[in-house]
Amino acid sequence: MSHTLLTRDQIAERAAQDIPDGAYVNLGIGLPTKIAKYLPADKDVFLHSENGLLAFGPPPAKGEEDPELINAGKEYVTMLDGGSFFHHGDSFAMMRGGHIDICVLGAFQVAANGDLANWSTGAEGAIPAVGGAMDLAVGAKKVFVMTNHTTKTGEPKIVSELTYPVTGKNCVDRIFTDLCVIDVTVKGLVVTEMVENLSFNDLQAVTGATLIDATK
Amino acid sequence: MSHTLLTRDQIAERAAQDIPDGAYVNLGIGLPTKIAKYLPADKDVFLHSENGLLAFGPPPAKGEEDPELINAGKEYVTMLDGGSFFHHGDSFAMMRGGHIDICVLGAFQVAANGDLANWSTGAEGAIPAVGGAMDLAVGAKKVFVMTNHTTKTGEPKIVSELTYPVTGKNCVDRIFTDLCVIDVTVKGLVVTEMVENLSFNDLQAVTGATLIDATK
Amino acid sequence: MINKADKNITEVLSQIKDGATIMIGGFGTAGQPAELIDALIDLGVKDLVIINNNAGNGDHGLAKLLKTGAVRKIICSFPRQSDSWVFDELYHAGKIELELVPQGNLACRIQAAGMGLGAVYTPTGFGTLLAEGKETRHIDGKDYVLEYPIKADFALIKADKGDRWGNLVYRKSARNFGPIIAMAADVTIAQVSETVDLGALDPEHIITPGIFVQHVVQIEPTHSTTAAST
Amino acid sequence: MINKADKNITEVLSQIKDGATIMIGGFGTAGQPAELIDALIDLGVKDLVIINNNAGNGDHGLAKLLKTGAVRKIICSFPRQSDSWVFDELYHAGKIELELVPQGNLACRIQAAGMGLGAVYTPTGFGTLLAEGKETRHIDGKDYVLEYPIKADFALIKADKGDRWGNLVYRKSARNFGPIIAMAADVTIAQVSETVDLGALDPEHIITPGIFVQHVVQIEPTHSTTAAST
Repeated sequence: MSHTLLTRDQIAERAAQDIPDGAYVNLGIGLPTKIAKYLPADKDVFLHSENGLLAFGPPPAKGEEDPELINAGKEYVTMLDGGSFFHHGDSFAMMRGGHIDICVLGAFQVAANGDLANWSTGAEGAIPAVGGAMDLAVGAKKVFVMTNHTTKTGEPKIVSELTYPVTGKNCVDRIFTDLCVIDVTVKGLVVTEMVENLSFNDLQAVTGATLIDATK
Repeated sequence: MSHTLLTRDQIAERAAQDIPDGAYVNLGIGLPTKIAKYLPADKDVFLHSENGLLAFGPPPAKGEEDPELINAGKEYVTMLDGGSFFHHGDSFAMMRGGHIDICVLGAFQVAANGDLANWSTGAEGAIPAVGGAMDLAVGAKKVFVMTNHTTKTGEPKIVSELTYPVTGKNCVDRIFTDLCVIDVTVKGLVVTEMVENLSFNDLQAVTGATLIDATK
Repeated sequence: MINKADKNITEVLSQIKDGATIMIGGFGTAGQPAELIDALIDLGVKDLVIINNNAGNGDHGLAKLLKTGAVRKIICSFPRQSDSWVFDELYHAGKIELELVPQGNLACRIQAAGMGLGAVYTPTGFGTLLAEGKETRHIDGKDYVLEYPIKADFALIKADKGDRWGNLVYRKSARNFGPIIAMAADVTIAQVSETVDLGALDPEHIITPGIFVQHVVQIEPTHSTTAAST
Repeated sequence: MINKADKNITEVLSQIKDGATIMIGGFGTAGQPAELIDALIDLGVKDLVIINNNAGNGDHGLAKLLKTGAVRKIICSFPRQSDSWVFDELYHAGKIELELVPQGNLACRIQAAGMGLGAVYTPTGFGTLLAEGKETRHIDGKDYVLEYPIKADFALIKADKGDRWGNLVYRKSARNFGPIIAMAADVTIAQVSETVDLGALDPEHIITPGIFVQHVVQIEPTHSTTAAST
């Protein structure tokens, strides 16, 4: 039997399970944003946005959008009771100062030592843009990465060394892909879960760095 | 005819004349505090206090004192309409960041180059205390000093070089004493005003640094 | 008597000259002082250096200013957006200089200027292309990059309410860079949706004390003010 | 469900152990968390390092803590006051270590810790005894001293109101060091005069967002609450 890839929503749902009650969390733009809808209602998880929001809530009802109430992805949001507004200085103090428990970022590549590349492919002539990625990479207590295991063309995104420009060094703690969950440890990349019917050898074959099997 | 020394209130009154409409001003603990009562009512002068007040007003009526509304001298104050509260970080950003137009400080000694000593006499066994003096000395746009011209024992307080520990280097702009007003300039100490019936030679005789007469 | 709200937008902006360095508030369009930017465009000054988180959206506000060719250089963290076509074209044509700064370092360097610091060691960007050639230091087990303050001649910001002493409150996520750039510029000009009497703003709620603001200009609000805030 | 206000003062303080570094809010007695300090005294821990602007007033609060001999070292800007006899005696007897820091550098080093900076160049204190032996640098025409962050294991602060997520508002000049030490400590414990429902504090008015606060303890107010503030 062949294995099935997790959908983007399923990766988000899996990642959501590792976010504990009371965590202060920054969900990066794009894929990680999906995690919000899988956070259980009985948990108080505090979502932080770079542009000065803590404890923001789901999108507003149609017609209730406020152009001055947006998240870092420039999507309309709402505020929960107990939420707060603050300026960019305080917002990045939260991030850089180690007050955010978990940030979840997308990735172009993750290296075996936890180096992350997610801000630039280094392509000639491309306009560079970095936003808050480098601050989250160095500042959050734990950095989770959420990504497809390989690129659209089948190239490994988990590699022995980055070939793309680095966002943060030795910063990634855990990787959630459409194939598995990997802990980045001092011993190396430890696979703790795999999708059903996937063999460790097959997983290793689509990975650019040596994996350690801890699924049994 | 012999000259008359200005009283402490008269020095304060004279210094108050050099504070323009719209100035943000920090009045140091002690003698400078007296300036507040000589600020003309038709001017908006914004008094700042290190402990997080801007545009505070006169002392409250008896019985209205609030232990949580005090200035840096730990005296009860009131707030004017348009005043604001902020934390110590922002308060010292105002001071150190060059946002305070004028601070008025007391002095043990002022040197010919504008060095100020006002935090420690260096006496053996004395408990050192500095507060915000060093921040005001380096951070305010203009530093005024208000002091008696000599010590109680007749020693000059305006000297060629400090013998007491320095608070801030080259920081003093203008000195108001019970005998005269002195501008600290690149050329030296320039006397712009003297009390009546005081000769420049007599003033020089009680001063420990060379003065330049600009009173005529 | 000080009234920082006594001049019209044209009078206030006329002090901005060619070559000025200008911080502009806003994250995307939230908090962007669109009317002040329009008046700046009308002024026709050139050779500007602009500091903003982004490099303009669509064809309005900051993007419109860029399009006039008035901007020599932009310092920002995130110029590339789905609707940043104006900047994209200028950049590819070599008509604008870009200094890319990680967003937290941008905030922190602006704060350093406002606080009067000479420089700061920040962990953000260490080992990356954006720290290339910069001084670094290992402190207490961690690596840092030395970054210098970013100051400006002017800050243009959007606040919700202001009084004649320049005290300001903001609205929701439009606050973003406003309070910190107000502290880092020689002259801060705030557009507000409402000018209120002195004392109408609770001293506990004032976000930017008037000491950081030189001019207040009232603009008719265009946003939906569903939730009033003081 | 997170409730940071669900423990009593003794339970909350029992996590403080011998040798802890503790920041204590307050400027003089305004904003000093007297009840938390009393509970700390009851706990009987020793060998503490205390960070506060002053070194105690009279015989209560911080002065009382010093008197028990529990404090090994104090980091402050203004220990010498007309009513600081407890500290004066300990200092002259060589029973307490003093690190004197200019008040703005104290604030700024606390902020550096909260912001995650490695060090800052500050102009304050340059050329003075308090910068002796410290690294200096000439930057853009001005002299600066290199100063390192001050962090703490605990911050004890006094706020006016708090909610179960740890959001805080302060009262008048009792705010002082509260918001910045809350950001610089691993565990911040706030005593409040009133615990309010989630949502009762306007998100625009919250001074310390709950992310910086781990525990909220309600204490009956002793000050005159003539002016209510939210």
